[in-house]
Amino acid sequence: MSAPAAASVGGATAPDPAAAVDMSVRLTAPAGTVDLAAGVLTASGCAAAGRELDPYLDLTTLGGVVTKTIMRGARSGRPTPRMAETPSGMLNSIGLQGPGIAHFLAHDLPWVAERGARAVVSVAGEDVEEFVDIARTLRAATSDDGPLGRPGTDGGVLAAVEVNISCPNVANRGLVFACDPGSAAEVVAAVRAATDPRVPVLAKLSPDVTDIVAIARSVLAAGADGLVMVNTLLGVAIDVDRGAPVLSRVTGGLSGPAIRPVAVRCVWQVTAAMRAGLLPTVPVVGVGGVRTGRDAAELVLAGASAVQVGTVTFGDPGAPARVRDELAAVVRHHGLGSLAGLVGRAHDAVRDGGHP
Amino acid sequence: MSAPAAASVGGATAPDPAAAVDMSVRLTAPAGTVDLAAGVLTASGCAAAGRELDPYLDLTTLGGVVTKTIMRGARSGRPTPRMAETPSGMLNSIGLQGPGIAHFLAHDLPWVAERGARAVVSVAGEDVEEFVDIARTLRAATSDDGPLGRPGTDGGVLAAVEVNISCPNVANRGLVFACDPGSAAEVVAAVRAATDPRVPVLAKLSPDVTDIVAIARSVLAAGADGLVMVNTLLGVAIDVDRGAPVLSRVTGGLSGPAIRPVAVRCVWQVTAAMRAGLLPTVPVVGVGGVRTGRDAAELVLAGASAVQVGTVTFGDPGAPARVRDELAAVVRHHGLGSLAGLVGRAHDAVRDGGHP
Amino acid sequence: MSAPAGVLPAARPAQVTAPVVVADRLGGYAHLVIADPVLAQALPGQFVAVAVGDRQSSMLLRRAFSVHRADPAAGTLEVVVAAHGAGTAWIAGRRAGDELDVVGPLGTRFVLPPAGGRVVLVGGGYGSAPFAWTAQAAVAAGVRVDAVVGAGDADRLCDVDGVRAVVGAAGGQVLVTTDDGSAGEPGRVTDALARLLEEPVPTTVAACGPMAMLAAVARTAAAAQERTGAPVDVQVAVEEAMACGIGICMTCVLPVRGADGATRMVRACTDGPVIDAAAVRWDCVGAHGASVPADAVGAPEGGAA
Amino acid sequence: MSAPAGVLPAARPAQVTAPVVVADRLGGYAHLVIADPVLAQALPGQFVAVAVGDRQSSMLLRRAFSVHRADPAAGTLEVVVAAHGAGTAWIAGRRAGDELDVVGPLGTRFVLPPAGGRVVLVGGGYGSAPFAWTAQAAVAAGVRVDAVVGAGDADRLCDVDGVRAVVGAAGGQVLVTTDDGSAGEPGRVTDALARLLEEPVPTTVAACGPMAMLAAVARTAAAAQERTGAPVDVQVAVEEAMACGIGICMTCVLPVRGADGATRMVRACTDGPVIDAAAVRWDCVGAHGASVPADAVGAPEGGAA
Ligand SMILES: Cc1cc2nc3c(=O)[nH]c(=O)nc-3n(C[C@H](O)[C@H](O)[C@H](O)COP(=O)(O)OP(=O)(O)OC[C@H]3O[C@@H](n4cnc5c(N)ncnc54)[C@H](O)[C@@H]3O)c2cc1C
Ligand SMILES: Cc1cc2nc3c(=O)[nH]c(=O)nc-3n(C[C@H](O)[C@H](O)[C@H](O)COP(=O)(O)OP(=O)(O)OC[C@H]3O[C@@H](n4cnc5c(N)ncnc54)[C@H](O)[C@@H]3O)c2cc1C
Ligand SMILES: Cc1cc2nc3c(=O)[nH]c(=O)nc-3n(C[C@H](O)[C@H](O)[C@H](O)COP(=O)(O)O)c2cc1C
Ligand SMILES: Cc1cc2nc3c(=O)[nH]c(=O)nc-3n(C[C@H](O)[C@H](O)[C@H](O)COP(=O)(O)O)c2cc1C
Ligand code: FES
Ligand code: FES
Repeated sequence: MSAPAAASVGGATAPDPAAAVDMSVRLTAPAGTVDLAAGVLTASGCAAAGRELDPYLDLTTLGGVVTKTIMRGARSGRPTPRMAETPSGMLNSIGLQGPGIAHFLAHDLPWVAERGARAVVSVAGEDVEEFVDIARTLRAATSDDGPLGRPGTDGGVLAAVEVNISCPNVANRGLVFACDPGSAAEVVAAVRAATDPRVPVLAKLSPDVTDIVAIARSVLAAGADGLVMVNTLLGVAIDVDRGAPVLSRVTGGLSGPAIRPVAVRCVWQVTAAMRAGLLPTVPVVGVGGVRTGRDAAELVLAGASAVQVGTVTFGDPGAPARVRDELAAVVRHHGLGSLAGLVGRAHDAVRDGGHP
Repeated sequence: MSAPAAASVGGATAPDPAAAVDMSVRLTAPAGTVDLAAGVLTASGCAAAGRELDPYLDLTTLGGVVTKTIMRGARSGRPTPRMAETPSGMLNSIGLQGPGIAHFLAHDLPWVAERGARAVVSVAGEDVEEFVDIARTLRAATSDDGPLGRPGTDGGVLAAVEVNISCPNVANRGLVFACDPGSAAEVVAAVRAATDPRVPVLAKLSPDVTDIVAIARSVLAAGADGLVMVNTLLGVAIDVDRGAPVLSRVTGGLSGPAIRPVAVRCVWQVTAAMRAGLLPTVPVVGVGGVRTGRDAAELVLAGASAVQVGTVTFGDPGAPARVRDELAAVVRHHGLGSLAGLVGRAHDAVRDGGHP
Repeated sequence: MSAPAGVLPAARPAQVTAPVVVADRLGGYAHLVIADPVLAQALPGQFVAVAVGDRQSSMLLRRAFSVHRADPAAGTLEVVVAAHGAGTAWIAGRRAGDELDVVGPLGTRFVLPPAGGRVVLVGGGYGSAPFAWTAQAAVAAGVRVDAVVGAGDADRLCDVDGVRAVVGAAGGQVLVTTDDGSAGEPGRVTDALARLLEEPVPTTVAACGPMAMLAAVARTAAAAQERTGAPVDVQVAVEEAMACGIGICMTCVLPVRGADGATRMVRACTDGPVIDAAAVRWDCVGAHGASVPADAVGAPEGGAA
Repeated sequence: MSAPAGVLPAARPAQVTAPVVVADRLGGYAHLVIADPVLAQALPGQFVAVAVGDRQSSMLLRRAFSVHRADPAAGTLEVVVAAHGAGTAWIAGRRAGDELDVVGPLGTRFVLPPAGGRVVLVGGGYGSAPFAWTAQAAVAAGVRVDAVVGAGDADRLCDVDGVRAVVGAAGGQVLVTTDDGSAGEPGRVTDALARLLEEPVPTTVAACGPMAMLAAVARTAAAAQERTGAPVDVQVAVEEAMACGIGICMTCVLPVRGADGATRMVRACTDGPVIDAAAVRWDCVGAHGASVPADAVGAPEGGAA
C-alpha cells in the first residue's frame, strides 16, 4: 500500500477527518501497479468526466473519476424520458450518449489531468472490434511522452480501463456481452491485449445473470486485472396515468440503494469463491447503492477493495467525498489504520463462527 | 369473467369503493376454470395461512390467501437473525419454517374455508418426490366429498396450487430449481400430474436468472396453467458494527418496493413474448413491491392479470384490501369497468406508438 | 397462559392512526402518549408496533415498543423510545399533534400471582418501561411487589422514579444498578435480584431487557429456587428482531419447549413477548440471534440448516 | 449567451443546507423563502434543485424549481412550488424554520435586450414564477416590458399580482388568459402574445411553461416576425425531467441545433433551461419527451435507437 492518501492529496482547510487512515488501494496490471489515493471513486455514467462535479467536491481526494462509458464515435443516445424515480432507486436509459473517444481525449481527459485527479476510463463497443479500437486509441493518447502523462504506474491521469460489458442498454441484437461467459471473455481478452500492460483492465459485470461466479471466472481467465460489480439491474416502470412505460425504450437500468443488497451479494459470492481458491484473487470494486460510508463499508466488509458511488451523486453531488470520509471513520471505528484491513472481514467473521 | 366481485363478497358497512368495478380474475385448469373474487391476493410467506390477518382486513374481499410455502414434514427453519431491513425493502431468510402438510391440512386450510375465503396453496420440496407427495396429499384432502369442499371449479377453498420452485433459501446442493429450465419443468410437470385437473397449477419464478423467458417457456411446456413472478432476489446485508453478515446464513431474499421495477420488467418480458406468439398465453400473477394500487396497476398494465401483496403487509397489515380498492380506483380512472380491461395496456400503448 | 381473575382478556388488535397527545422526555428516553381507545386496552407485557414515516418511507417495517402504560379510562397508551437507528430516531422525534400509525395491542402479557403472592420486577434499560404500571396492577390485585431497575449507565436507566413511586408506596424495595456505577449500586440486575430472592417465599419474577440479561435472570432465579426451596416462576418479555409483529413473517422466532416437551421455533410476537423462562432453550439463544437446537421439531438433519 | 452589461456573471453553484425563513402561499402554490448567500446570487431564468426528505428518504432525486426571485442584499432566494407528486408535496409542506438541502444557482438565464429594447414575458402555470422579478430587472435596465400570464384555470395562475405590480407600474400591459375562462380572457397565452406582437418593434420574448406552450410561443413569434418584419427573438426556459440538475446524468436532454448547424441532444440543466427557441428542434419535442432527430450527431442509423 502506498503512503496515507489523505496526507498526500487535497488541500482542504478543515482538518481532514480521514487523516489518520490509509484509504489507498492498489491495483495490479501485468507490468506494474497503480496506487489510488482512496478506495472511493465515482461510478461510470454518474459523474460525466468529472468536471461538472468540481464545484461540489475535491476530486483529488477520490481514488479517481470513473468516466461515463465512451464509445468510438459520437452517440446521440435514446429519446426521453430517460429516467424514472423508483423507491430508493431510479431507472435510466441513456443509451450511452457521448461524444466519442476522440472528443473525449481532446477535451475531457485533459481536464481531469489538469485538475490533478485520476481517471478510470470506461469503454464499450457494439462489437469486439470497437472495444479494441477504443483501447488502442486510448493507449496511443496516453503514451509516455504524451500530454496526458505516463499511464498507470507513474501516476499519469489514466489509472485503469474499465470494460463495460454489462450495460443492458446497448442494442447488440438483444444480447448483452456480460450475460454470456464466452463473449464476456472475448471482449476482456481483446481489451487487455490492446491496453498498455502497465494499466489495469477491470471488467464490470452485470448482476442479471444466473451465476455471476461463472462470469467472473471467464473474464478472469481472459486476463481481467480486477472486477467491478455491479452494473444496473434491468427494470421497467409504468406511468399509471398514461398507461404506458415511463421510459421511451421501455426498459432501463435500476440503480441506487434499492439494489445494494444485490451488489453486496455479488461481491460476497465472487470473493467467497476467491477465498475458496475457486477463482484467482484480484481486487474487486463494489458498486451499487452506496449512500453513506456505512453502505460502502458493507461492500468492503463483503470483500470489495474499493467502492464506487453512483446514483446517489445525482441527489447529493458531494457524496463521493463524504462517503470517503465516512468510510474512513468506519475503518477507525474498527480500530484499523487502513481501508485494506477492513476488506473481506465479514468472511472472516463467518469462518470464525461469529454467528449464532 | 365472473360477476362483479365486489357485489358478491364481503359485508363491509362502508360503501364499497370498488363496487362498480369487476375486479375478478379467471384462472384456467386442464378440466375447469376458477374465478377469483379479485385480482389481488396475499403473497406466499407474507400472510402465514391467513388467520393472523383476520383482525386487519376482510380476507373474502381478496382473490385468495396465498399460503406460506408448505413442505412435507415440519421444518424448523433457519437460525435468527432472519431479517434485515434495507432501503425500501428487506431481506429474509426463513428457511421455509412450517408445520408440514398434514398439520396444515388439519389446522390451517379449514380455517380459511370456514372464514369463507379462498386459498392458493404454495408447495415446495427438496426433490421432485417431495413436491409430488405434497400435491397428492393436498388432492386427497380436497376431494369432492371432503370437508374442504370441491377444489377448483366449484368454489371450494382450494383455488390453485402455487409451485414454489424459486425459493433461494432451500438448500438443494446450492442449486435452485427455478434457475434451471430442465429441473423447473420436471417439478412443474410432476405437480401438474399429481394435482386435481380442475385446480390450476401456477409456477412461481425467480428473477435471478439470465433469461426469464426461457424459464417461463419450459414450465409452460411442462403444463403450468399460470405464472407467478417474481420471488425474491438474492441479497446480502452486512452489520457494519459487528463486521459480519446480518443474516445467520449470510444470504437472504430481497423483497419490497425496492424490487418492483424488476418484477414489472419480468412480467413485461414474459407477456411480451406471449403477445409475440413466442410463449403460450396464460395468466400471469405479478408480485414484487406492491405498496399501493398504483404499484399494482404497474404490474397489471405490464401484463399481469392479478397481483400479490407481500412484504408491505408486514408494515401495513391491511394493505392487500387497501391495494384492491386503490387498484379498482385506477381501473375506474381509466374509464374501464373491469380489471381485465387494464391487463397489458402498456404493451398496446407502445404498439400504438404512444411514445415520443 | 390464561388471564388471572380480574384481568381483562387481551383486546383484539387493530391498526389505527392515532394522535400523539404528549411528547416529552422520560430520563434519557422519548416518551409519547398516544390517544386511541383500542390501544388503551393493552395489558402489562404487551407491545405495540409503530410505522416509520409516511407511505414514501424507505423503512417499510414497524418498530416494536413495550407498552409503558395504558389507560382505558383516559383512552391513552404510552411508550418510551430509545433513539437507536433511523426508525426509532424518527419515532422519538414526533411532537404533540403528530399522528402515528400503530398496530396493537400485541402479544402475551405478564400473568401476576394471585392476591397474597409476590412478584419481583426486573428491568434492564428501557426494559423497565412497563414496570411502574405493572406494579400498580399488582398492588391493586393484592400482590406484593419488589423491583430491580438496572442499566449500563445512569443515562439509560428508565423510569426509576415511576417504579419507586408505586413500589415504595406499597412498602416494596426498589434496587437500582448500573454496570458502571454511575447511579445506584455498581453491578448487574442479577446481583440485586439474587438478594431479593434470598427470602424463601414463592415468587414470580417478571423480567424485561436484553436477551443476555433475561438468560441471567433465569439462571439467578433457578439458583435461588434451588437454594431456598421456594418456587420462583420467571416470565421474560423477550426482544427478537421483528419484521411484522403480528405473526405472519416468521422472523422473530426463538426455541421454546412446548407442553409436550418438544422444542419448536416459536414466534416472539404472538407466542410472546412474555414467555415462561423455564421453557426457553437458553442454550441456543445468543446475543445476536438464536440457533436451532438439533432436537427441535423439524430441525435439519445434522442440526444446521 | 453572454451576460449583458450590468448583469453579474452566474455564481458558481453550491450545495447548501439553508433555512426556510418564510413558508406561505402564493395563490394556489406554496411559496418558500430560503436564506443563503450563494443561492441569493441567482439570476432570472436560473433554477435550483431541492432534495426531498432526509438521508433515509426513498426519493433520491432532487426537484427542480425556477427561481421566483433572488435578493443578494437580503441573502434570500424564493421558489413557488406546485404539489404535484410525492416529492413536491413534501417540499410544499415545509414550514418556516425547517432546513432544505439545495443546489444552485443552476443553468442559463434570460438575456435581456439592451436599454430601449422590448421584452414580452410569457408564463404558463408556475412558469410565470420568475417574471415579476425578471420584469424588475428589465425595468431597471431601461427595457420596456409587457407580459402574458396564463394557466389552465384560475387556480393555477401564478403571481398575476406580482407581475402586474411591476409591469403595470412601468406602463406595460399584462394580459391574463385561462383555458377555461375562469380568470382573465378565455384562451391560450399565444392568443394574447400574438396581439402583443402586432406592434412592429424588435422584441425579445422570454417564455416559461410546459413544452407544448413553448413550442406554440415559438411558432407564434415566428409568425409575427413574418407578418410585421420586426425581429422577434424567443428565449424559452424548458422543463425536462431531470435526475441530477448539474450535468452528470444525461437524462434531461433535448435536440438543439448548435452554432455549426448540427443537432445534438443537449442537457437542459447546463445548456438550459433558457435556450434560444430558434435552435430547438420542436419537430422532435413532444408532450412526454423528446425523440432523437434522424440527422442528430450520433443518431443511430435508421433514426431510432
Ligand atoms: C417486544 C419488543 C419490545 C420493545 N420495546 C421497546 C421499548 O419499549 N423501547 C425501545 O426503545 N425499544 C423497544 N424495543 C426495541 C425496538 O423495537 C428496536 O430498538 C427498534 O426496532 C430498532 O429500530 P431502529 O430503527 O432503531 O433500528 P434499525 O436497526 O434501523 O432497525 C431495522 C429493523 O430491525 C428491527 N430491529 C432492529 N433491532 C431490533 C430489536 N432490538 N428489536 C426488534 N426489532 C429490531 C426493526 O424493527 C427494523 O425492522 C422493543 C422490541 C421488541 C421486539
Ligand atoms: C428547470 C425546471 C424548473 C421548474 N420550476 C418549477 C417551479 O418553479 N415550480 C414547480 O412547482 N415546479 C417546477 N418544475 C417542475 C418540478 O421540478 C416537477 O414538478 C417535480 O420535479 C416533480 O416532482 P414530484 O415529486 O412532484 O413528482 P414525481 O413524479 O414524483 O417526480 C419523480 C421524478 O421525476 C422528476 N420529474 C418529474 N416531473 C418533472 C418535471 N416536470 N420536471 C423535472 N423533473 C421532473 C423529478 O425530479 C423526480 O426525479 C421545474 C422543473 C424544471 C426542470
Ligand atoms: C444515469 C446512469 C448512467 C449510467 N451509465 C453507465 C455507463 O455509461 N457505464 C457503466 O458501466 N455504468 C453506468 N451506470 C451504472 C453505474 O455505474 C453503476 O454501476 C450502477 O448505477 C450501480 O451503482 P449506484 O447504485 O451507486 O448507482 C449508469 C448508472 C446511471 C444511474
Ligand atoms: C418473509 C418472507 C417470506 C417469504 N416466504 C416465501 C415462501 O415461503 N414461498 C414463496 O414462494 N415466496 C416467499 N416469499 C416471497 C414473496 O412471496 C414474494 O414473492 C416476494 O417477497 C416479492 O413480493 P413483495 O415485494 O411484495 O414481498 C417470502 C417473502 C418474504 C418477505
Ligand atoms: S414478527 Fe413476524 S412473525 Fe413475529
Ligand atoms: S439533469 Fe442530469 S444532466 Fe441534466
